[in-house]
Amino acid sequence: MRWVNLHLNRSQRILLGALPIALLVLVYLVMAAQRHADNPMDKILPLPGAMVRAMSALMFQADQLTGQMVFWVDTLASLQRLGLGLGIATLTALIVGLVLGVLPPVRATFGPLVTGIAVIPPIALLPILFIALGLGETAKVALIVIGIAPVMVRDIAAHVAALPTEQIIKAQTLGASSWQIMIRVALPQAMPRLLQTVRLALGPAWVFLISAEAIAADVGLGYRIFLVRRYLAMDVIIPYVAWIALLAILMDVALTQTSKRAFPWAHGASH
Amino acid sequence: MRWVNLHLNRSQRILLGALPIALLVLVYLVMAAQRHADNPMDKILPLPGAMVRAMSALMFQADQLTGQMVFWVDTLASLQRLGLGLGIATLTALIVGLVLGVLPPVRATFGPLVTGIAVIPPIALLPILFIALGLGETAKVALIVIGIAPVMVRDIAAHVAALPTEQIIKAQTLGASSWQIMIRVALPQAMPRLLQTVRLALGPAWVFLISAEAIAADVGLGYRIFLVRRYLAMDVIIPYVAWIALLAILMDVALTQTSKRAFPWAHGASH
Amino acid sequence: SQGPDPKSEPRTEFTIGWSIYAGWMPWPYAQQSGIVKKWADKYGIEINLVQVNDYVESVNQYTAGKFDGVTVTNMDALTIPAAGGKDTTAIIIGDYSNGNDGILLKGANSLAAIKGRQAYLVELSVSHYLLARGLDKAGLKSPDVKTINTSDADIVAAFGAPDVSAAVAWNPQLSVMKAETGVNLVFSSADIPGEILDLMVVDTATLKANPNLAKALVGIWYETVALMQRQDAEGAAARAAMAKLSGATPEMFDSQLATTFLYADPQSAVAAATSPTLIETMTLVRDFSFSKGLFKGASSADDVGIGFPGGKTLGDPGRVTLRFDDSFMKLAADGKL
Amino acid sequence: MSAVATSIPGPIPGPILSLQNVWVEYGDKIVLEKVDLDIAAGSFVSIVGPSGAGKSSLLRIILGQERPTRGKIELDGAPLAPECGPDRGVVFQRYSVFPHLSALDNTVFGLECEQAPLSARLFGSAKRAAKAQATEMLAAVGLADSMHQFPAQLSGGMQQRLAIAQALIKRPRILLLDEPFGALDPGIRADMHKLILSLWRDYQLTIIMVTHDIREAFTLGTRVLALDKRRHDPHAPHRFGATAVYDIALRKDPEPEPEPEQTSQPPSEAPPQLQESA
Amino acid sequence: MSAVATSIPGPIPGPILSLQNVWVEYGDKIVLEKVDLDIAAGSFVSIVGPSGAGKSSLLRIILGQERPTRGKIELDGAPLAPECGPDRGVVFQRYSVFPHLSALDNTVFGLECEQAPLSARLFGSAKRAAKAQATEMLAAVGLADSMHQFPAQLSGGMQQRLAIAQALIKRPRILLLDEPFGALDPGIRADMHKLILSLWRDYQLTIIMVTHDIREAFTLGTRVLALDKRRHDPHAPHRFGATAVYDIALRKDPEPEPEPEQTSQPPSEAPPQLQESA
Ligand SMILES: Nc1ncnc2c1ncn2[C@@H]1O[C@H](COP(=O)(O)OP(=O)(O)OP(=O)(O)O)[C@@H](O)[C@H]1O
Ligand SMILES: Nc1ncnc2c1ncn2[C@@H]1O[C@H](COP(=O)(O)OP(=O)(O)OP(=O)(O)O)[C@@H](O)[C@H]1O
Ligand SMILES: [Mg+2]
Ligand SMILES: [Mg+2]
Repeated sequence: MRWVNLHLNRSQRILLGALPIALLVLVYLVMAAQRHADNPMDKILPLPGAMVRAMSALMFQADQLTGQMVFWVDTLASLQRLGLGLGIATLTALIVGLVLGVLPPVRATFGPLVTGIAVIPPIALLPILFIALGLGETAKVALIVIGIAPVMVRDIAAHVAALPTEQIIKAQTLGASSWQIMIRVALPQAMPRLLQTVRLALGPAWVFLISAEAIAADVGLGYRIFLVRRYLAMDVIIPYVAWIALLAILMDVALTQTSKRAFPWAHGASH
Repeated sequence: MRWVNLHLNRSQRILLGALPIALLVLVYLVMAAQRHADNPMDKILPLPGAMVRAMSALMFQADQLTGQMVFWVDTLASLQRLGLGLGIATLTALIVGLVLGVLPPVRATFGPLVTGIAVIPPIALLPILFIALGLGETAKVALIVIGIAPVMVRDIAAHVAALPTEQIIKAQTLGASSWQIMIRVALPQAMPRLLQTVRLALGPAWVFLISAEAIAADVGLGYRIFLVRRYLAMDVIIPYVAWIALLAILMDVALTQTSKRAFPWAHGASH
Repeated sequence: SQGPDPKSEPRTEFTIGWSIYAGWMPWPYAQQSGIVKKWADKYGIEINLVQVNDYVESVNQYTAGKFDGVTVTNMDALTIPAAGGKDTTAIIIGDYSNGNDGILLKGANSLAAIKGRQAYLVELSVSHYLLARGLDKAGLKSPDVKTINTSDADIVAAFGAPDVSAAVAWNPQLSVMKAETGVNLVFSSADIPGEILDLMVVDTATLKANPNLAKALVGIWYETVALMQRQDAEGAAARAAMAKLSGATPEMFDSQLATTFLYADPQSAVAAATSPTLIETMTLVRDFSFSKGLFKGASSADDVGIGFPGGKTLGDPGRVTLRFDDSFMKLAADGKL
Repeated sequence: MSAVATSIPGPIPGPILSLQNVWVEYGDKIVLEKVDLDIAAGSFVSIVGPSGAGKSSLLRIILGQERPTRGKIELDGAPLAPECGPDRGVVFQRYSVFPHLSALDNTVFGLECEQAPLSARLFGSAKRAAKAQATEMLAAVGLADSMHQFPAQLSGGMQQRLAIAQALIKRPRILLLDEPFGALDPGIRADMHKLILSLWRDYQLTIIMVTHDIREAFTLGTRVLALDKRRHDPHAPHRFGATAVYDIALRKDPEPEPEPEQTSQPPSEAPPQLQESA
Repeated sequence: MSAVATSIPGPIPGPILSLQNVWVEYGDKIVLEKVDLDIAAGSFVSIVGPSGAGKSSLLRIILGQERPTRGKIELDGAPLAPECGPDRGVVFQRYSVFPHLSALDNTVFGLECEQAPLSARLFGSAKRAAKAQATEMLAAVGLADSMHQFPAQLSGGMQQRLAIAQALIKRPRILLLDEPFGALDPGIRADMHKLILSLWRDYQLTIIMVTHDIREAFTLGTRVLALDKRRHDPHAPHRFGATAVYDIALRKDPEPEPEPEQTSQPPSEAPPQLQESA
């Protein structure tokens, strides 16, 4: 059977998907063990035991000063920022992307601006961001939004602009105005793409969140990572990163499922 | 006439596109003038004169020790890294994305891994990255690649997987093997999307380049920005960022044009 | 990368990491002006100086074994490599911060006013240490101030934000922040002289196997420092070049040097290394570090041992991982290089 | 524009649509050459012609989707706006319906746009009324059982019928049909013929229909137009375009038409397709 | 598999394709119900039936694109692999060609895949030969003038003809055609009939063709199959599927077939479509 036709069932997929990840973990363990054989104090590739110890302290023991369980407080703070940032970026992408994609004059006017914003690395202009937004939560959320929204806007705009001309023509013959085309033809068809775009933006969103928390923060997963980087505490960094990856993958799966449920027409096999 | 039908000609588009950017520049100038009226020594929003002075020193005066013009050396170094990073990422996206998109078993095996890599923020693992790859050019290029390639791979894979089933079936009835479907059906149709993906990745690529140069470099646009940031030399930072934006926009335009020239079938109005 | 300990074998090629700081700028200048090559040739070795823009990363890379030596402060030498089990020897005490680190407040003139404010600083760094010492001297306790970890690259811009009113920073950032209107320097390292030391450290095993590396480094250092101390055109040119390398103007660089106490001649450096105040300083530093949890998994501050010239130790003598070695500076003082 | 508003009793005099010296070119390929055409209000024009002659292109320019390279098009005596509106309905050759709407929603869409300019959605009784109307139309095209399915779940012919229902429910003044019944079996096709004729009569529609079925063209049309090339250069086939080589008016129910008039072409030069199939 | 290799002189005895108790369901909708069918090698089977009956679904399962929900399909006596290969060619109902290849490249594609397993591209004389063959095929479907255009630049009928050329050049043992000539004018359609019949005879192809043109079904086919529902529940229309209600064998040129046999259905119950158009 040709490989293109080899469609696997759920359990086969899970099994196969776990394989390379398990392999990677194994490679890590071997390398870590090797390094510890050379230098029992090695900090760079900590052994699982060290990670468990370090993490259980952060997860289950309250901090003396604040009385909080550091790990959960960090997670909550970061998820809040990420959620806000992703939410605002998604809404922006949908609205701006739709308008840019459907209306050529608006696209002509703001397309170049959006491109410009998309390619300007926001971390290079932090000083201006700070005087405009201060150093609080706003600035962190804004950094995420500025970091990911332009790419998302451009993606949605391109997707909407690529809708078959026939559909736009057809809608007009059915009496639809530009506005009606936007909300009834373009918007629903942009939704599955929007979810896909959010999925692709998850990685960058975490990057910007962590960057924002590295700049100035007193709580958050990124804060902790950059703080303990000072003494190369990889036994904290690696579990934190794994946790971030897990959270992100859960979001990814949730987005995929949502898309399949909510927009069956976009996923059904066509023929 | 409905706005959906208002297709503008080239010069109208350029005019309209320049408008908001000119407005933004104006707003900047007004705010800078205001701040300087309050505090003539203000460093955060420098006036154009100061920027021209600072930049001309970097652009036209050779460094005494090295005999190089800093600005151009920075540009060259950064472009080299960016080019390498983008090139490797693009190639990876094409090959891996194609294989993942066309062959379900491979997708099942490596899809989760790619998702995992895509959502892990590479800047959180910088110590490991630099330890594994050293502090030379490799690590910087690798950061760009790790930063952008997974998103690109996923985008291409999704695009290829969404090719109409009929095409894959048709190719098989014409005797194509999985391999032949990959190179003759999926590859050429992935190319326009690839260029679009590269366009969208330009912004993140610059972010990762600058992050890499901020940490370990002695030349480069990002290095310079982070070097002079210690002195809040916005008169250097803003022109540098503007220069980055200009370079990125030129690349963006070049990619769009390339796509239109090389893949007319993907851009021609269908009916 | 760490094979069966190549560090204990004699080698001819070495990599030293450095990062931008007023007291460390002689290193890249020495490289550019050929002083490094001159001394390396003399000892038949090769020395690559590698700039790392991010200070912490330079120390991390040293800890990870990518560098044979690195420029570092006494506190970070203790908390990063030494606490991580990497046996490290400080062969040069280059200077101490004599005002290069400071606490800044907006709209207040005394350190006591910091109470209840949020202080922006690089946590767990010498800034944090300086703040702790300042609070101590002002009779305040650490919960009186809430610290916000701020990256050193962004602290200048952060301090420009309206809602930020207290910060701890080092130069060159400090001088830029101080220049803003309404900003006061309320405490600085000049108030705790000799406690924040800037060092050149190398891997102890590498040092044992390759004493020539240390000799060359010490030779380079004192020749370059002597050059930059000269009050003539050549000295000015050297300082101007260093200024440029650090991204500053000559004036700014000179003002940074003014708050740096350089142990310009090896004699004074040896004296500093052998003085009992070094042990006192290191006691303060290690107690602070331990209290902040920087000695991972250690049950007491004594778990990380520190060795001093003349065989004196602080903490567990069986677990000495940070050593102050004055022998090479002495060679320079005696003109035996 | 509401369909009801245009249902003036009795035909409107004078040509509703007039093409004068219209040319359509793609690059250096001439597709339509010097097309002159007056279409009377209330007429049912069948267009036949070989594949690739430019029938769909002609519909596209009448629809306003594309502009002719040269020439003038007038609608009700005024130059045609280069955009399409609810006065002209269309069924494309390659059946295109909205993939994200169920068959019912696809059909209701036109009513919603008309009645709810802002939300483009109806509620309450208006919604029920619109749904009832759409359901009726879907039943008329034989899709009563598949109302709630998405287009991807419909067969080719069912999608085609959905596109017809979608266009008919608006009762546009001018209806452009590009091989609307091509994918339908003879039984359903006959039902469709009845449906379209009754709508045409009841609402005084003007219909322009492309078809490959000559019998259909003559049964339904009040006028049959054959598009083909007049001249042909075997070395540069793209240098000559098609035009109306035959134009036959037929007597039909709704209004008596003038005697069949023919273009200048003598019958012996009729395109072989016409002869073969008529 | 090469077309030349399969051109064994004389028909292959026994059914080339055999469907036994085949059901096709989408969710709880039954489309095909208990289809039993033996198709002899070298036969030309026309399938007719109302829109939505399941004709395309039947072709899809024979093609291997989809699996039947129940039942067995055998090809040459062996269970059909659930994937399609070069032994079965297809022209889809909704003409699908590769949008990124010119008409010529679309046609050459099948030859390239066969002759260059690794690069899927031909060079030198092999390329010239393949191009010549493709050009000939394109000329046969009347696309000689449009060889270098992309599908998006072709009219609907031209794309359809391109799809036909693409499938025919491979001379597959079994050729599945889903309304292949629906978008063509009568003249070109007649040419296509001649072309397909000559290929069918010369290469002993087995052809299964869905059509809505009853005359076409009888002119071309050696056997006409009518798909429709036997039972109909007005309250749950999806609970019964279609099956072969008529199966008429015709005497034809290439090989004498047995007497026309009919299924158990009495003629009076024939679907109205059949009666109306035959
Ligand atoms: N994915 C699907 N989900 C649900 N129902 C489907 C799906 N695909 C096809 N159907 C249903 O199966 C039935 C048969 O479809 P098919 O395309 O085989 O019809 P057909 O005989 O080819 O009709 P036509 O002549 O109109 O092309 C239709 O009623 C259709 O609604
Ligand atoms: N975008 C385009 N670029 C170049 N040529 C085009 C383009 N669109 C259409 N054509 C050409 O215009 C001619 C007429 O096309 P059109 O679709 O109008 O034909 P048609 O009469 O509708 O044919 P059919 O009966 O096959 O649908 C064709 O020869 C086609 O190749
Ligand atoms: Mg057409
Ligand atoms: Mg069908």
